[in-house]
Amino acid sequence: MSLDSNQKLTDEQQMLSDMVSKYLSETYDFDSRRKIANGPVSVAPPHWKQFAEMGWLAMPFDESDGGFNGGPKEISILFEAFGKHLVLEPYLETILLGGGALSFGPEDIRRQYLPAIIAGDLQCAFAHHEPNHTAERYYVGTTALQSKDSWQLNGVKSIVSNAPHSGLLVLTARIKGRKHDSDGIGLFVVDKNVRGVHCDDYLTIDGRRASEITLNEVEVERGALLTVDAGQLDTLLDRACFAVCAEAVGAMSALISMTIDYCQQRKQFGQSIGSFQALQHRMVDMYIASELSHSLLIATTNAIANASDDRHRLLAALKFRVDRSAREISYGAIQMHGGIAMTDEFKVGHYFKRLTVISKQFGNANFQLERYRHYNVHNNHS
Amino acid sequence: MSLDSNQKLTDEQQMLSDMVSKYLSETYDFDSRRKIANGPVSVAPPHWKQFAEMGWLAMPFDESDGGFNGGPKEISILFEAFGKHLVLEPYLETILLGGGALSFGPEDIRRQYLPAIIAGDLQCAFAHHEPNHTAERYYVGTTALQSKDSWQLNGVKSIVSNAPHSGLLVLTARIKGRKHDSDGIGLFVVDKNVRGVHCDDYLTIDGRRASEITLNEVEVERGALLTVDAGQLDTLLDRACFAVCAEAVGAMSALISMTIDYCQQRKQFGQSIGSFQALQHRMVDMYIASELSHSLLIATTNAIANASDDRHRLLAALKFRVDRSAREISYGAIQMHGGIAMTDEFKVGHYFKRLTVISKQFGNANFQLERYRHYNVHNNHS
Amino acid sequence: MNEEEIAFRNEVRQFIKENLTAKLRRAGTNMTSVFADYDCALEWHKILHRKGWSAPEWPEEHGGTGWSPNKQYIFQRELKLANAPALMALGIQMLGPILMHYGTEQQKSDYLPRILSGEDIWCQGYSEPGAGSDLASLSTRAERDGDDYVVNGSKIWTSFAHRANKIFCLVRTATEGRPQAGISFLLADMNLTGITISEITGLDGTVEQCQVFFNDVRIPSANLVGEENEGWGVAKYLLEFERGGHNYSNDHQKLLAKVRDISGEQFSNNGLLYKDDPFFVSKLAELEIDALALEITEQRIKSSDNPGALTSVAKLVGTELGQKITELSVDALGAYIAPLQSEALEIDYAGTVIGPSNAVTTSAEYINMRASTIYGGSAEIQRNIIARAVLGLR
Amino acid sequence: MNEEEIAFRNEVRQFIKENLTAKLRRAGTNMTSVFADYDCALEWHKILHRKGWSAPEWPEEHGGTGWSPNKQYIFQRELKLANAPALMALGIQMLGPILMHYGTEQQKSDYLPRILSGEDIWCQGYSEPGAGSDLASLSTRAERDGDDYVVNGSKIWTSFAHRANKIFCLVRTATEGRPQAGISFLLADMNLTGITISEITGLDGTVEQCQVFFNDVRIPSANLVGEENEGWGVAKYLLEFERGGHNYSNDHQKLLAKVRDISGEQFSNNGLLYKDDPFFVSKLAELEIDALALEITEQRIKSSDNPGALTSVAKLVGTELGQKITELSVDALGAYIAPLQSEALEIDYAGTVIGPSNAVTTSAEYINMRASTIYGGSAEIQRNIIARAVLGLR
Repeated sequence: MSLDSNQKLTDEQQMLSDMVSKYLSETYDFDSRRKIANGPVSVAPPHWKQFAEMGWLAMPFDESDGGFNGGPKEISILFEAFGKHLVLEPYLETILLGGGALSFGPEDIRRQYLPAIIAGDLQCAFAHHEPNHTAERYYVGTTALQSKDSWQLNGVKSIVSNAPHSGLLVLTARIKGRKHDSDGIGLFVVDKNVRGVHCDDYLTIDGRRASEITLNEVEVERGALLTVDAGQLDTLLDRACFAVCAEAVGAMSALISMTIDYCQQRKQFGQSIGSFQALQHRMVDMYIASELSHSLLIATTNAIANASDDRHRLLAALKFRVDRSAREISYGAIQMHGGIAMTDEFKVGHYFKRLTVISKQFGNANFQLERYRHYNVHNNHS
Repeated sequence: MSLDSNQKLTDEQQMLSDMVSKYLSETYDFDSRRKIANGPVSVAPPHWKQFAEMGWLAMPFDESDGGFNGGPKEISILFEAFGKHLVLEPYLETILLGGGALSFGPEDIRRQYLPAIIAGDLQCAFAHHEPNHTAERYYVGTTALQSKDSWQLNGVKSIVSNAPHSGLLVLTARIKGRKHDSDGIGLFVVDKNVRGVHCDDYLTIDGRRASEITLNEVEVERGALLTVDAGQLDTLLDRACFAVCAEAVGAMSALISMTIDYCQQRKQFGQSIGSFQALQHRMVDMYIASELSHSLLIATTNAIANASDDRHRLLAALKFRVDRSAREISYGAIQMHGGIAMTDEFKVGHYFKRLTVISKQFGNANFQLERYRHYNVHNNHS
Repeated sequence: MNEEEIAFRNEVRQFIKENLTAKLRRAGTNMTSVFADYDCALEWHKILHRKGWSAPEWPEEHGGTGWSPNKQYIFQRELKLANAPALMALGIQMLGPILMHYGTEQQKSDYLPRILSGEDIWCQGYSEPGAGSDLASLSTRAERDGDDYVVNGSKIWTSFAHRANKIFCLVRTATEGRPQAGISFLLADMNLTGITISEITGLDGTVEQCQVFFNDVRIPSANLVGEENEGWGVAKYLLEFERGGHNYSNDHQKLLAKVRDISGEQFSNNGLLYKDDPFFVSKLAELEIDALALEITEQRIKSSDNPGALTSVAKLVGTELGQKITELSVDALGAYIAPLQSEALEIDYAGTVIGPSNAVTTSAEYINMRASTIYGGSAEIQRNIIARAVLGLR
Repeated sequence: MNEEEIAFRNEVRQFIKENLTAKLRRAGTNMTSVFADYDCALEWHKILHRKGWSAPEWPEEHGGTGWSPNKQYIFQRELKLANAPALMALGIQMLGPILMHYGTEQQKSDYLPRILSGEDIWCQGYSEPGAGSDLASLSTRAERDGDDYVVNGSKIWTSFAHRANKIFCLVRTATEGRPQAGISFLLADMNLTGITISEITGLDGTVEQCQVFFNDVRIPSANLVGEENEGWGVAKYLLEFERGGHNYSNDHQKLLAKVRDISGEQFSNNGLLYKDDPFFVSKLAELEIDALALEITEQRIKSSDNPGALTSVAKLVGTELGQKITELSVDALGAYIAPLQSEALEIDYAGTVIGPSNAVTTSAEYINMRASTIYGGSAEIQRNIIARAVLGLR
């Protein structure tokens, strides 16, 4: 494994990085973010159109679909910055998951939806989890029954992030097999306003909006089936997993900076609390936890970019380590800030809440450990 | 669970405690101990006869066998003191395991051996573990085949502590059933010098002596079978488990005291290293780990004394916690002492080695966790 | 438990059965911090008071019960396991013992009966903005003016100041000498002119904490507890009670029961219910063993003549273990950590709940539990105390 | 790895195949600390030297190889995985770079070739009794007398002083000012009159460390490296190399391979081989993931222009992770931790081994690994350094 040649950014990547940093630093201060998060359920995050104008929404799409063909490095640049600023805009749901799934569809579907998505006019949600089964990757009890010109969808989807703002749902429904099987899962695109779709909307602890969705005899056309390829579903989920890891790395690095700053400024017993050895050593351990995650992020980015065989194993290792690091860093940051970190008006606790949500998304720690072992054995034999 | 009435020692217990303390403080300093430990394999620990004269060896036996009918409190008084002073004498092997097993035997056997054991003239070893299977409680592949007047024993026993000094072996051999079954295990008493017993003797890291033992067509009389009651085997192993927990609690408390003393005396960078906050907090965590183990020891002692239904669950919890606490406390004590703790001539490292051996004896941490769960479910249902 | 204690436990159970209404039980069930719904806490306080059980640990002469430590422990555990709402604790557990020790006869007769009955609910004006664990650095001034103290300054992390009718607070009456000197302990009505309150929304979206501002507030000098400038001693006495009063093992039992509930409904990544997942049940058993060890330690404290050392240990282990248990419950809860269900926690909520049936509190509980190692002497302060007072390190 | 690197790896493998004898391989396999059997280490040193590979990281002008950092990494890993014995490191990794930077031309030409060839084996006189991590408090005195320094005092934790023929040491040449001032860096023959050695038996029963006594030892002033009284700067430069030179991830791979071996022979309490026990394999995977993260971090260090910060991180994580891996290997080893098998670790041992076949080193390895967070800047010192130098905390 060699990193040297891959750590440098291309000129385009450097420009993207600078632009994202600049925009978010200027517009996305914590108080503005808090106003967005504390708004009513139905109010969507307001920076979406600017994201579109700056070209960010086109980033991961193929040039043939109007995109910029961005790879994992571009995704990680965007998401690390989103993590640093706790960005609420639904890039994950609309672009990576919804848009990503639509990219698997036939050309007429892509033509129909992708331009509106890239322009920031259409938002998506990805409905996959089902009640009590959020830790399994392939559990799908929702059924898709084929009749001559259509599919009928029945089932319940849980914790569908961004659904309240979405016009489109991309959802998983089982075409064949048993509920836990990896094969036989179809990805469908469904207009949220079609008959039989019922949504209960709510706020989430990380300042987003989500829905519980019931599908009751929902009829969609045959073309609504985007793919039934388990490999494509994996690609979609892996990319989302990778993106939230990058987001977490950004959030952790922000938490560490603000904790160090706070401890240097805050005085107790006549000295800055950053001079207490026990706190210093805890900050060091937080820094180490962050650097280890960061290392895995770099290697995973390169492995995905190079389509290396090792990418699955690295991604599993990354997500596992992010979970561990996020706990350690969040807990330490809150403890060292003290009471203020437990208030809604101070930013530290919001990083903690976002990181907590991320650690349960796209495979919890046990899932990743199992997956790491699977691909590790595979690698050792090859 | 109520402790008040059980924490006080009786007059006799107080006397025992004072006597043990006084004897060991006066005679069992670390340098004397080191001379015993570093001697050749065949040299037995020299304090055994004094232990006998002070009546300690008679403690756990029934009055009818010439003992004092001592219960778990007496055992814990002795073993906490043994732990504090890193006593090498084979009380566990000879009295609790060997003598305890013989107590299950018929009267003629008890008459034959127990007086010599109590007088300190005969030592025992308990041969139970078999190669590669030291973590299982009931794994016995050694076979006992009955012919008309005798048993023939065949098999291999591993890490038989104190065997080099023992005239008698008490060993487990399977009379019926499969290798992992709890039922069908016989406890046999075997003269070590009988034909077919082969011993390879060696030193152990905790200053003791042990053997690998091969049993090749060893013939013993019918009366050599002490019991085939799985409950009695459990009693034996549980008592030994309890005793090493008490020993570990004594050793941990000694480690903490010496670490605190050392940190107060030792100066670096112009101040005592005990004034560094990171070390202080680590010592606090060591102290807490020790107190939690101590609490479980008190409750387990009472539960065994009262034959409470909860005693098995408590013993499993105790041994599990002792394992965790012993690691934390040993590692901390070595780290804070620095290089000197890594030398043979300084005592700290020897506590670490003894605690390491204890944590693998009579059920490792995973075994105890499983056992805790078994009895916990049982308790919750009752 | 001896026979008398079993009979006593049955009496407590019978009382709970007859008096703890479904609504009050719900208030207990829905607790996501050390505080229950305020109105329900008051209602339950009055029910207990009618039975003479609102302050069992007080001496009998002041309206306590004279129960043995074991009985008090049984009582607290039965209440907790029955999901009774917690009472507002500051009057009973903190101010009461202080007044008994330092108060004038007038103060005792004025305040103790009203604490016992629940007529007065006290809040604590203690921490100040920017002071954190360094309590002695407080700067709220009280200047003597005739028979009054005139108080100016601000207190923060004052729990339920927006609902309480009384406040006890530490104020600076002199500036010479060490920071600990020159502090006095005062009592005040919350409706005095010049007291204003600013509510603080917590990370879970609810209000439990406040900042309290004092602007030329006149407090009668008769409301001084103990001697002027000797409030630090009073405060330290109070801290002892804050740390020693609580049995964390009761909380842990309740939290562990919730983990078991969730683990019976939620599925792990391997397709098994968490309760059948070997990893999960092992982790749970590890925490149960620590909870058991702490429970025994708390009993050692009760039966000890000199529990000081172990009291700080219990607070430290109790809070850190509570955090680990809620962390495990969130591991089983999985993605259901996300829904913000503040409304579903209200006493009169009748709608549906998202996620496992007994987990509506879990998300907020996990978040709020992070505060337990911060307030009432942070984990760092506890370790400093143990290092100094128990291990003798300097 | 690019094609050139693959070809290079194959060349290294071929060389190892042809030159690493069974006996030398055994010396590597039987290592239970950072040191291999001394005679085997020397033999292997000379074999590498003949190939020009005894100090690959040195500049080519001094006999190094000019390899890229990647190639050096590949070389070290191949050696480690083939169980080559470690060389005595102090000359190559520490004194060599110091002489190149601070040494006179005479010193360079006197010593560097002999380090390279293995003719001189150096030990380090650095720590003193009672000083521990506080290196600057050293008190071994060197007084100028004509062309000599006369040295009196004692050094401790001097690895292999009983075998080495040379020592480099820090001595006090002045007592004014800060402790760091007044220290000088001297070179000496171990056979000088007045040098005596006391061997220190380690916890594992073997001798690797010594105490060295200086009694009126006359060291020529030409053996001073750098300026008089400026040895602290030399020492700090040395520390950089001590910390930065080592790739812990190579050690971890070797340790993890042993854990896997043991887990294929030993049975868990549930009757499964450890390698099939879900708890065990999960714990192993967690450690493998940390080892992987560290391996990548070490590569970031190699490819960074300013690796200072991450170097301390790598040392801290590397040593603490090594401890965790050996702890897990002992969990699988179970009761076989007990047999003391010192003889079985000797190179010419031909008897049987107790316990799993590839675990004869495990017990001693576990014990010795506790030292890794003590020497060369303890874990506490590393955290202090990172706090100050990286996080900017004061």
